Amino acid sequence: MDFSLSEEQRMLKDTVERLVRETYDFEKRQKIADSEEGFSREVWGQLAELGLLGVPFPEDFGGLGGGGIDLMIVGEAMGQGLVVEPYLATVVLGGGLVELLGSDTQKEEILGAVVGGEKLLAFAHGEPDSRYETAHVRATAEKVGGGWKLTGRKSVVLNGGEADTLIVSARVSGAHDDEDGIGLFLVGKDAANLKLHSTPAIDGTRVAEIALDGVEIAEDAVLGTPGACFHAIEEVLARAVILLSGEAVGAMNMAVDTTVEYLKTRKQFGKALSQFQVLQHRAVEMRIALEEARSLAILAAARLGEPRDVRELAVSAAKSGIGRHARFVGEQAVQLHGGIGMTWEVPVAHYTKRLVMLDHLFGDTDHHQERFATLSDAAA
Amino acid sequence: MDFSLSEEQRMLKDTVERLVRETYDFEKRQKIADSEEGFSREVWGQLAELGLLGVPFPEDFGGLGGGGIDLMIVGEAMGQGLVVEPYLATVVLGGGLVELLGSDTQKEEILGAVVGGEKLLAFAHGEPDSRYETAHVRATAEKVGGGWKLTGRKSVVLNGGEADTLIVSARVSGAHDDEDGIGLFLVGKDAANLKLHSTPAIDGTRVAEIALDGVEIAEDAVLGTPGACFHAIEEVLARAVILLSGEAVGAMNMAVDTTVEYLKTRKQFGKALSQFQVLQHRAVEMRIALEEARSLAILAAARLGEPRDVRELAVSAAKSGIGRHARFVGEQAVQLHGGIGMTWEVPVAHYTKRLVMLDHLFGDTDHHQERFATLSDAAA
Amino acid sequence: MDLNFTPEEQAFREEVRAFLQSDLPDDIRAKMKGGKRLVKDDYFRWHQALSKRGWLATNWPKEYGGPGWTPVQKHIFDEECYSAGGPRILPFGVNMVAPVIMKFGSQEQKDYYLPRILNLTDWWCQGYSEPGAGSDLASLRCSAVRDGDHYIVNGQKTWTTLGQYADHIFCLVRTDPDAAKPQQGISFLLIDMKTPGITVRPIILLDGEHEVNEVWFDDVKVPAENIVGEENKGWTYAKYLLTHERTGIANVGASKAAMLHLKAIARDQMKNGRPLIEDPLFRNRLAKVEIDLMALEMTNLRVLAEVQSGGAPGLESSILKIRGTEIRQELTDLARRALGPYALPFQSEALDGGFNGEPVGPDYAAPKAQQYFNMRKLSIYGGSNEIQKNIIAKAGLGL
Amino acid sequence: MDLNFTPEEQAFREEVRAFLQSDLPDDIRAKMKGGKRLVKDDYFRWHQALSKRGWLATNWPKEYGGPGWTPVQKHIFDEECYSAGGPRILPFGVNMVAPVIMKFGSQEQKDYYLPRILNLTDWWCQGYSEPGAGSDLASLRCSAVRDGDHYIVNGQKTWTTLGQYADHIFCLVRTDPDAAKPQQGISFLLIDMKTPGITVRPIILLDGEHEVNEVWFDDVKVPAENIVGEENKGWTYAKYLLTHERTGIANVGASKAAMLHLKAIARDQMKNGRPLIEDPLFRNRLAKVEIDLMALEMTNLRVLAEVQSGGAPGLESSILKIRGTEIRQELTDLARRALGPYALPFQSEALDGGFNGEPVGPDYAAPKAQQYFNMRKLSIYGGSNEIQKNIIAKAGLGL
Repeated sequence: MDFSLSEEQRMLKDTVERLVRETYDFEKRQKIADSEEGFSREVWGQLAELGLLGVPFPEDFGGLGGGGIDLMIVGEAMGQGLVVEPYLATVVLGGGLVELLGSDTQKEEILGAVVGGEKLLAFAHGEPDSRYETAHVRATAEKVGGGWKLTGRKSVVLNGGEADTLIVSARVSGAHDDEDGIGLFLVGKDAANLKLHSTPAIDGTRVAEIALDGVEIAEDAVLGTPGACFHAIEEVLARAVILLSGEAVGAMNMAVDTTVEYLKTRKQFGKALSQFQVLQHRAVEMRIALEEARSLAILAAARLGEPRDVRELAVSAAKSGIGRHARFVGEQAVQLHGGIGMTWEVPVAHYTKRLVMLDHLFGDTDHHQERFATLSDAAA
Repeated sequence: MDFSLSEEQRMLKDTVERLVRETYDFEKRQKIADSEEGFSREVWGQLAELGLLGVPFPEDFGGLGGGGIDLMIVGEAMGQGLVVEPYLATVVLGGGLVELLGSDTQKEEILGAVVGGEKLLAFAHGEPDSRYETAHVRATAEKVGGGWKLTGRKSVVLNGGEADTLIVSARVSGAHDDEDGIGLFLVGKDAANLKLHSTPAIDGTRVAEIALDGVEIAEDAVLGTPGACFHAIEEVLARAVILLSGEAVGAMNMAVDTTVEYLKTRKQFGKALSQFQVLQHRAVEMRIALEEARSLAILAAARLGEPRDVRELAVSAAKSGIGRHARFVGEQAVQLHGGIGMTWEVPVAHYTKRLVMLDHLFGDTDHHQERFATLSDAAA
Repeated sequence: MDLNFTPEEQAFREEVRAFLQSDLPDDIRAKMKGGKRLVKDDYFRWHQALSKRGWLATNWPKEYGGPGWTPVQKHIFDEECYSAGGPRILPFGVNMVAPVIMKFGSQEQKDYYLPRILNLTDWWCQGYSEPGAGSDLASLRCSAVRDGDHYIVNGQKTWTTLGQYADHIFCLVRTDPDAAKPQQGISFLLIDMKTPGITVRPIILLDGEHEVNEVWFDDVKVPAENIVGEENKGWTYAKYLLTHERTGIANVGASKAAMLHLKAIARDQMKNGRPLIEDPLFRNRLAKVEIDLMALEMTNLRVLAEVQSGGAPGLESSILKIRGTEIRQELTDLARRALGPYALPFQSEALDGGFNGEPVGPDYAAPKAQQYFNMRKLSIYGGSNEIQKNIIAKAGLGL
Repeated sequence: MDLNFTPEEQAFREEVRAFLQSDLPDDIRAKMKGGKRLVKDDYFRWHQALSKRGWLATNWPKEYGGPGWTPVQKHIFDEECYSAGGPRILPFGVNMVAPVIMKFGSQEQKDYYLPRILNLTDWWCQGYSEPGAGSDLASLRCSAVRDGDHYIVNGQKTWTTLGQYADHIFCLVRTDPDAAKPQQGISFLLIDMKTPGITVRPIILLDGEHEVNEVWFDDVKVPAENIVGEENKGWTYAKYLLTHERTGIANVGASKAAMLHLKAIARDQMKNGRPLIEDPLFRNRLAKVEIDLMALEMTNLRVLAEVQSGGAPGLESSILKIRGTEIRQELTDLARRALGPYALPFQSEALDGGFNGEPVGPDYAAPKAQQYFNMRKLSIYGGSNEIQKNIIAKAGLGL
């Protein structure tokens, strides 16, 4: 057993933390989140330059060949800075699917452009009534002439509005919730019969609603084997959960530190808040929640390379447990800050929003707790 | 709307509280609980003398004609003194069934003897795998010659070992969990082919396991119409929940008061415990839980006379909510007392045991929460 | 004991319902039901309807124009208003400054201000909190120095709810900086916000909304007759205001309306092919909070009955504040969670009354996450829930 | 980073399993699995088996006869012992007094006591707590007055776990009643319990069991050479003992065994015609505590790795104590609740090894409610969880 980071991982950590620290202070973050595109082309370029857009990809495609721990490291730094760059959508989800399912040509073309920072991707998978079920796909892909025709709706697509290319899931066979029968298709942002409506999310990120009214695409826009894409989807979602777990830990760490600092400086009734035992213990409980979240994040990250059952058990443990802890830390950070914690101008309010809303991505606390129970039964 | 007690209810409250205060101090209670029979014939006689064994029965049968509020009042006093007399088994359950279903002769004979303190009853209803399902009855009653033959097992029967007469539920038709098809039968404690094994319960009360290996009884030992007894059973269980709710409130009140008192007197690190803010707030949370429990007890008590749907919604709200609050108060009472709260010699430990174990009678917090959800859906 | 409402109380409920049916404007009702943003005119029209009916000042004695209701009637009124989609009655004039004026004000102040509150001529806001003095009011620093027949006010107030709509503000100001104890030397001052030197600056809350404000005073000249009661006795009046008429503090009516709305959402949302309300976990969470709400309502009614028969609520006020806010927060939390991914999109413009764009997700989704974050304030303001527990520990348990 | 055990660690695990298979007496294993009462002889035989194998003193350095294990090996050993049904190793001799003697004792004390602990000649108990000084050890009053070459000890100790089995007790005693601070003037004394004047009285816990005792000292003559280290420096040694080797404090092994047992119960119990483990509410409670236990195990392993590479656990010890006890309590709570009505019967005699009467309910039912109540102690002793939070606030967060 070994909990130490490799030399490469330590370097990665230093690199990404420095970048966030130097380019993403709170004021800048707010400006970026409020900007037209909702992210910074400049920072994205720096991420590319430092090789950070290739973290999870094989070196053949310009990547760093990183695993779960590397994703966690990147996530943690992004959580510390509340980074709103489309890393999750482009690198982890989109890039991950191309890496796992793409033809050599697709990988070369798309991953190269992703790593270079020239191409943004998004994974258009969720639907109006799919909630958190991964296999739930009602959108259809129909074979027509030399290609496919996509019809259906896609919901709450992370950075859908910013992407150059959407990876759209659509059903080629089976019932709406079968694991088999799901295909993935590359769709350009300007495709005919595609309607996209982008909105801000409450945590500062961007999401989009997408309507596909018979979008026609060529055969070379098929990713992987239509109907046999579920396992790749599950695997990139595992990576996504690991990135988010790291992000939660980073943001919780900031929320705890900020709160402890606030308690020490703020006075009430002639005493520093830090002298009130009830507030001390609350801060301690936040600190404990952070420690548990960190343990679960490491667990999931370290299990990414293991067989599916081992990996997914850790993924669901992490997503469920961290969802619970993150919400607790977020809510208490505001509570302990009092009125000032409720305002737009202080970072803690935005940490809280991100910490709570993370639970709405890729399955919430309940969803993953139930899934954990099922996976745990199967393992027994 | 009126929350005041009637003149009669105030007198009842005074009477029963005085009796408990004067005859049931902690030391005496412990002796009674540890005695051969597990209750006090002397106190039972006093309860009879004061008319308290007739609280819920019509005046025609020597009762006081009391309703839900009266049962709650009796329960609260019993909770204050941790009374282990077989009131619930004999008066509320057994007597209640006879009152609701008995023929005139049965009512006259049995209720008279119950009110006079000469006869103890028990309701043998639960079975090894019935858990908290009221309609679950696998024991069978078969018509033979001029009577019935009972076969089956009855579990965790309150005061089964102390009862002169058992009221046994057995199925005359239907599937094991049908509401229809349940009959009730009066069985003497010395009946042939009846095996009874009495044990203490962890909260100081007594329970029994009963095996019926073809117990034969005469036709006049039938209570009500065989097969049509479910609604009467549900109604006496509603009364039982009200009594227990009162009992929980009484015991919680004592646990809260004792704990507050202890915090004021006990010193640690040179300060009274009451000066530690974390302990203050914990005591406040206990006090709040008590207040909520009291509200739910009143609600259920006041709804006893209402139509079934209104009554049962309040019953399940009370049993679920109070189960949760009672456990919290019990656990925290021990925690705030520290080591001394863990010992047999102090009352608080026994309040805690009763407060926690109440949840195992007539459906626990979860059972009634689910039932409440169903009843609430139906009401919508 | 009888938990049923009397025939008179039931008749009163019908009267309230009929009024709401006819006099609550439909567009306001629709905004409330849809969780849309209210603007000043919405509040004004609703308050005007109430005022016309004589039901605006439900806590005022009859002599000043109140309806003379019992606490139970007020409870029924609250419940029906929320259930019908009536906005809350803004308390700053009618339920905050007015009782203080009635109890401690001069005859001139009563004659001048009270009718103007009742007929909506004046719109009040509250100047209590200051930066650095949240729940600890006694440490306030905003000063008023006597200069002839005026006070010169300097300093800053904050968390002034809807101060952007107000034309009057009641303030706690420090008139004696050398007082022995921080509670002493404070006065209660009525200030016209059109006076030169007053600046109102918006504070944007974490949900992006402009609900509260900072109010700055820079050599503001306030006529000396605008002081309420005696100079340096303001702390007494402030405490009176804070403890006065807190039976509405449990907010049972609002939570019951939110509970119904939440159940409607849970019936509409699907999880694993079934309505969310049939999902065992969610269903049990709903049941738990519904049971807690029933207990809260009973506790509230018991306190009301106590008040009705002449008692004064003690630690019960704090219990009702704590549990009332916890339950309300839990309801907004469950509403957010019920939405699944659709809690994320934040379409601020969809909350405006006139919005006719394309909604994202189901039509009830837009305000839910925002409301959840906004409602975090409940356990902070009005004396944080931690402070309420201190009060119960001290006053209620003698700890 | 690699969460897998090394091949060497896996081989070690197999070695421990083989030992448990062959050397843990079957009757003891059966008692543990059935939640039965252990008697002195059970502990003795188990400790003897460990002693023979050289695995009793897992924390001792090799020079004194310890096995020289890494923290990870100790963790594996703990986990396997609990999983196989091995009783806990009683810490009083081997893990409490022994480290103090090693660090602060005289050569004579080391030579005399340590081998007798290792070969089970002496059976120790702990004399720390006193009535009126629970988590606040510095306020103790039990006195030792020097009289020639003896100390005369008077006073009382309490919560002495398994003192009824012990022949030696290590005590904190006050040797200087006039010391400036309460922590000063305390000494660490080794006392033979056969010395005249010592009385052991049982304390019955709320579950009816005799697990702890009061120990009374009435003019007890203790040879002066039985003092450890210097007179009046006992507080230092006591603190060393309390902070020494706390990595086992999370009790992950015991909780993992309890988790498995709880799942077995949930598979056996029926609710509404289905196994309880399929009931959505119960199932989610199990999942929650299982996830928490995974997090705890990871945290524990991270601390162990830190210790292994030379670090010292700081606030982590307190975190492990708090979460370890909370999780253990939750597991006993769920076991009680899983039983339904069968948690009520309290058949004390059914917990004796020789019991062959008729069990009430399923065979695993008898000890469950009792264990739940007994485990309430976990959050109280060893520095209550509230005190642990004070420690983290102060030492960990600088509050």
